[in-house]
Amino acid sequence: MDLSVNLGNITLKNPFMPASGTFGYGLEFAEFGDLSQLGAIVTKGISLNPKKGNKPPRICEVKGGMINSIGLENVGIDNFQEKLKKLEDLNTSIVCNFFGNTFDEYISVAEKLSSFRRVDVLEVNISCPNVKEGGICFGTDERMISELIGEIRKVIKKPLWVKLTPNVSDITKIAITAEKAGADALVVANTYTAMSVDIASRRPKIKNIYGGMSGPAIKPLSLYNVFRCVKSVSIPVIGCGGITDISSALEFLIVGARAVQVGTANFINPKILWNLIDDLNGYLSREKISLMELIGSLITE
Amino acid sequence: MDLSVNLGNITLKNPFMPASGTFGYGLEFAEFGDLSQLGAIVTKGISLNPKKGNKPPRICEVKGGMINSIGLENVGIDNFQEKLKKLEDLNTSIVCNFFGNTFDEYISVAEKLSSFRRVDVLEVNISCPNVKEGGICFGTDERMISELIGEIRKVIKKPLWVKLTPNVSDITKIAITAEKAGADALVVANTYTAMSVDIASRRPKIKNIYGGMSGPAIKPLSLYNVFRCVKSVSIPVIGCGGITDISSALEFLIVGARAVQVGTANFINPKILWNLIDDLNGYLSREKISLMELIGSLITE
Amino acid sequence: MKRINGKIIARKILAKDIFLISIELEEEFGNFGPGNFIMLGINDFENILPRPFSIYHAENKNIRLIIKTVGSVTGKLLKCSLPYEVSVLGPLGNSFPLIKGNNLIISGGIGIVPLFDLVNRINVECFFAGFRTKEEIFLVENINKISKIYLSTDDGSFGHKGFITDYLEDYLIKNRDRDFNIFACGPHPFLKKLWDIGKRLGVSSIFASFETYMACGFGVCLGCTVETPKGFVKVCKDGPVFNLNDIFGE
Amino acid sequence: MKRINGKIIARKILAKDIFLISIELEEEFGNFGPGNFIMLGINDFENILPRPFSIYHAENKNIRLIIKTVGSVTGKLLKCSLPYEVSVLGPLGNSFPLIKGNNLIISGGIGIVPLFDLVNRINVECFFAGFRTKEEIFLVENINKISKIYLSTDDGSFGHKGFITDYLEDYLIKNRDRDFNIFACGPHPFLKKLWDIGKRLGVSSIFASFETYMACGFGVCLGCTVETPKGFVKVCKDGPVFNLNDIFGE
Ligand SMILES: Cc1cc2nc3c(=O)[nH]c(=O)nc-3n(C[C@H](O)[C@H](O)[C@H](O)COP(=O)(O)OP(=O)(O)OC[C@H]3O[C@@H](n4cnc5c(N)ncnc54)[C@H](O)[C@@H]3O)c2cc1C
Ligand SMILES: Cc1cc2nc3c(=O)[nH]c(=O)nc-3n(C[C@H](O)[C@H](O)[C@H](O)COP(=O)(O)OP(=O)(O)OC[C@H]3O[C@@H](n4cnc5c(N)ncnc54)[C@H](O)[C@@H]3O)c2cc1C
Ligand SMILES: Cc1cc2nc3c(=O)[nH]c(=O)nc-3n(C[C@H](O)[C@H](O)[C@H](O)COP(=O)(O)O)c2cc1C
Ligand SMILES: Cc1cc2nc3c(=O)[nH]c(=O)nc-3n(C[C@H](O)[C@H](O)[C@H](O)COP(=O)(O)O)c2cc1C
Ligand code: FES
Ligand code: FES
Repeated sequence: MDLSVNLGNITLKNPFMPASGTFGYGLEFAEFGDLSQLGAIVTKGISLNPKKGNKPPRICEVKGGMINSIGLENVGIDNFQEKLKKLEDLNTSIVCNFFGNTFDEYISVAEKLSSFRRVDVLEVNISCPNVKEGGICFGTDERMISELIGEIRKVIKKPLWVKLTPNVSDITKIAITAEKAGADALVVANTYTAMSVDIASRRPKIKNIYGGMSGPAIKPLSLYNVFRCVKSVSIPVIGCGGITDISSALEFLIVGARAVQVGTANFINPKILWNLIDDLNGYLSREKISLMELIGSLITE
Repeated sequence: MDLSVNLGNITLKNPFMPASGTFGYGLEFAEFGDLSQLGAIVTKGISLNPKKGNKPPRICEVKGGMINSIGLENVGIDNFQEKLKKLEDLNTSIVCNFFGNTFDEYISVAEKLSSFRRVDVLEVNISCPNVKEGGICFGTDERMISELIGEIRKVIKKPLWVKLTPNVSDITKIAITAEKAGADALVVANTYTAMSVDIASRRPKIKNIYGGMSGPAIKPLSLYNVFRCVKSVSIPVIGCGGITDISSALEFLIVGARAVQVGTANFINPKILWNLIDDLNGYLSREKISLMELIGSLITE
Repeated sequence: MKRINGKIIARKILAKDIFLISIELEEEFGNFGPGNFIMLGINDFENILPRPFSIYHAENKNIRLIIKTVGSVTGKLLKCSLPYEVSVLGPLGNSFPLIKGNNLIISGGIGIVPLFDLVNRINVECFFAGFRTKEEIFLVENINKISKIYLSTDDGSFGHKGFITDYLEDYLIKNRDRDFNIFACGPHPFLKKLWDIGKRLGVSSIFASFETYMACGFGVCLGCTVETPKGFVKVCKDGPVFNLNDIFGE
Repeated sequence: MKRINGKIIARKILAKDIFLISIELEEEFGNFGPGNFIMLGINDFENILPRPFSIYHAENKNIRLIIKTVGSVTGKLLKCSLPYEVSVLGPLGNSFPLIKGNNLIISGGIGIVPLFDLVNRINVECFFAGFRTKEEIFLVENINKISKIYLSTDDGSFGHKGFITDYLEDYLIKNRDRDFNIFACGPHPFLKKLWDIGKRLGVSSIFASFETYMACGFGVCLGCTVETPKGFVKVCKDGPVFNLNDIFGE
């Protein structure tokens, strides 16, 4: 079965890749399967300087999902360059998720990242507060997105994916703004802001009080966001949120996602991405349909 | 144990009431317990004229929750007046949830409802599209909310609760706007827009394509919204979203909700509201703490 | 209508994907009519909503259901280790009218369950039971003891070959001079076909039990609505038994 | 590190809220060191994340864990009907160093589990095991056979009365002229107390196994971080065994 998918200016060997922050820098999963078989590898969000992240506890489980407030801990772009070397021989695309604390930092990271030969795609995480503009989240403000994506577009030549936050009134406005500003594809979506309280101690389970919720419980929310974005833009949309098995992945493809990212499910079953490739193959041959026919095949009449 | 809670201009005998649309017009639940024991009864959303609602299928289950697109089917205000008569002898507060398709309709329903002696509180559902203004949801637009709540406030004397939609970028802005316009309390929050696809038929499981998601899966999202609203306004906040047991109800009270509404859980266990009253009594006596001490007792230091 | 906790204490496979479960309740279930159903809840966070099932048998603190595995909850009921905790809400809905006359019953597949008890309560001239294939046949032996039964499978692997609606049609044609009441349950297209036959041959009343997805089962969620020419009806409260005329008629 | 499916085939109550489970795996588990742990996954949508547990025993296709019921998953493991499907990811983390010298072991409550295997692998002078009360004591008989053991309960219902850390302190004071390695596992305040004692009496090294909430167990989620004077460390990958000096030292 041909599982390859075209995402504008890049073609992946199949539609399955990890979601940033749930797959380390890639190599940690080499024990579970051949990394070269994946559609792509998406690395942990990188910033200019190493970032310590938030104080623990940083994670907690909720029914059907988890909340995390890692605080974007990462090794910084220089150490990242070292890690990239170990991915040299992999025969799959490498997508680098990145972010900045300020407008300028975003641009610097983008420039530097795009200069690394092994980086195939830049995925910009815009769910971060703009430290210079009163901490408003970049991803909720159309003007900031437009300027940010426009400027990044100017300094890089590689494919640019924009990862949207779902915590907005109308995600299609953000999607259209990102498309106009030069995004090559959209990743829909990041986590949902959430909270959980430990009854016994009467404290938030997360030190930072709140965090981002992910996992199967949020799937119907992200699926709707993907559905709406697919209808609003003409660039490819990559679905993300709560995928744990082939049937949830199929839902995203049917509503029109060209590829999907799997996050939290990597913790539940580190072999999940390889299982999904097998299961999609099985599904397509059983149903006698090609992947291209399946994508966007939702019947709404 | 004293379970009574003061919600500004009304005091309820305990903090537990159903969420609108999940308790019929009240009487349907009389077989499961004494309705007079509940903190309040909240009725199905009422509009000026009877409303047929959306085409079936209108509901589907998702993991940890359900999606509904009932389309606000209701008997209309005149038939509702008949139904109210049957609630005459109940010794509990009656909260009437209502909505309109236009600004003027909202005002007319509010006026009429407030003239019914048996109605104690008006709860306005602002998660509806404004038919006259291009279908934008009232609840996502600060100007519309300000005008709408301000005008309703003028025509009614009874307590006015505003039920917020969580599908916005910043719920505190909406909360503050509603408070300023004259809301006596806020209900946080309504359902989360969501979608589910039947893989076999490649159709949305709901005829209307999307609907509102409710149930335990969304609890961490609503809890965070309640937490933020409590911090932003000084009127009481009533928590709603995913409560299914005493521990989830306690989470809402601890973050500062003065009372809670229980929706989907009424379908899982129609006795849930009575169980919660018993369980809260048990909890407070075991922990030797009063309800007033418990509410808002979250430690974040 | 009561909500009673209980546990599944026994399970027996009856046919392919079809099994009987016996639930021990904490309280007496009480009386019910043929066609009444219950909402069965499992304490499972993945499937939070209870599911509607016809009452196959209920006596004192025991209730029995016959279930076909079609999805998530029915799959779990087939595989769970016993005893398995459940909740039962019921009896719900209306039931088949217990009327006199020339009564015929017709069922498609699992639709035989709500009709089974009817043979004990009204005079039945003949029971038409259709199945897809031999492996899926169940319950007919018990009916055989009480009523005349006419059996078909789509593939002819047992009984007569073909659709059971066709055999009913033959019967009606042969007995054109007589008037019949028909009691039915089966998939939606099956009921539609019945309605067409009944209309063509002038059958005075066809009562059929309908299936939809439900959340509450007792009229409060407005989720189980089906559209009829006369407007929306709630399957859980106005039904599940309807006169086909009220559903498909103009 | 491998991920292997398996099923719990036996369960035995050892003490109040404490039980042993025996898991039959589809593949061989392989070698492990004392202190290594596994992530145990249950196929339950309510609790999607696997949970960390020390390896009590593993041989061929069998692995045994000793579990204390404290919350949702541990509660389900206690009550589930067997066989019960699970997944095992491991062995994970580092392990206690197998060194020579005057080795003492000290455990608080369930903390005895990761230390148990150590008595088979290094020379142990004495095993100090503390419990809250008589009903919660387990495993000590097995240790008794191999090593000298010193037992206390907080309420004196069995063994010596008081905190086990105090008895260890007495022992260290009595043997002030000798140098010890201490191996420990217990709740956070217990480990803090040990660190204070060790510092006061100049113990050269205390190795302790730590507990935190984990999502992945192998270093990719960055969720299991704890703060130390030298920065954040990942309990799953840098630990779970740390030299207390690296956690509490300046
Ligand atoms: C009054 C009544 C009596 C019944 N009596 C019996 C009986 O005696 N025995 C029996 O076996 N069954 C009976 N049923 C049917 C039974 O309720 C269903 O088979 C059961 O609810 C299926 O549950 P499940 O979790 O296994 O399936 P699910 O997993 O919930 O669903 C099965 C399939 O339907 C799809 N689906 C789910 N929701 C929707 C929706 N809203 N719209 C469209 N498609 C959807 C799913 O995607 C899936 O493919 C009765 C139903 C009614 C209404
Ligand atoms: C390396 C290692 C080895 C271990 N070995 C063993 C062993 O051999 N035997 C054993 O019994 N246990 C062992 N544990 C502990 C075990 O992992 C926990 O007891 C288990 O994960 C609890 O799961 P649960 O679902 O039952 O509890 P949960 O229901 O998840 O939680 C229990 C309590 O903790 C609270 N809580 C949950 N998340 C957080 C958070 N992020 N911050 C603060 N509070 C929170 C909950 O509110 C609840 O009150 C080990 C832990 C580690 C890290
Ligand atoms: C522990 C953890 C860390 C994450 N880190 C990042 C990150 O660095 N950058 C980013 O864009 N998204 C990050 N995410 C979000 C995921 O990439 C993904 O968008 C989200 O988890 C929803 O998908 P899921 O439901 O499949 O997990 C993180 C998620 C988790 C659970
Ligand atoms: C079937 C159904 C019908 C509903 N109808 C209404 C309604 O008429 N008006 C309203 O304000 N909210 C309505 N809601 C939303 C609930 O009142 C509640 O806000 C939501 O379900 C979240 O709470 P829960 O998770 O406890 O169900 C409805 C919800 C459901 C499930
Ligand atoms: S199932 Fe709720 S109204 Fe019929
Ligand atoms: S548990 Fe994921 S990094 Fe340690």
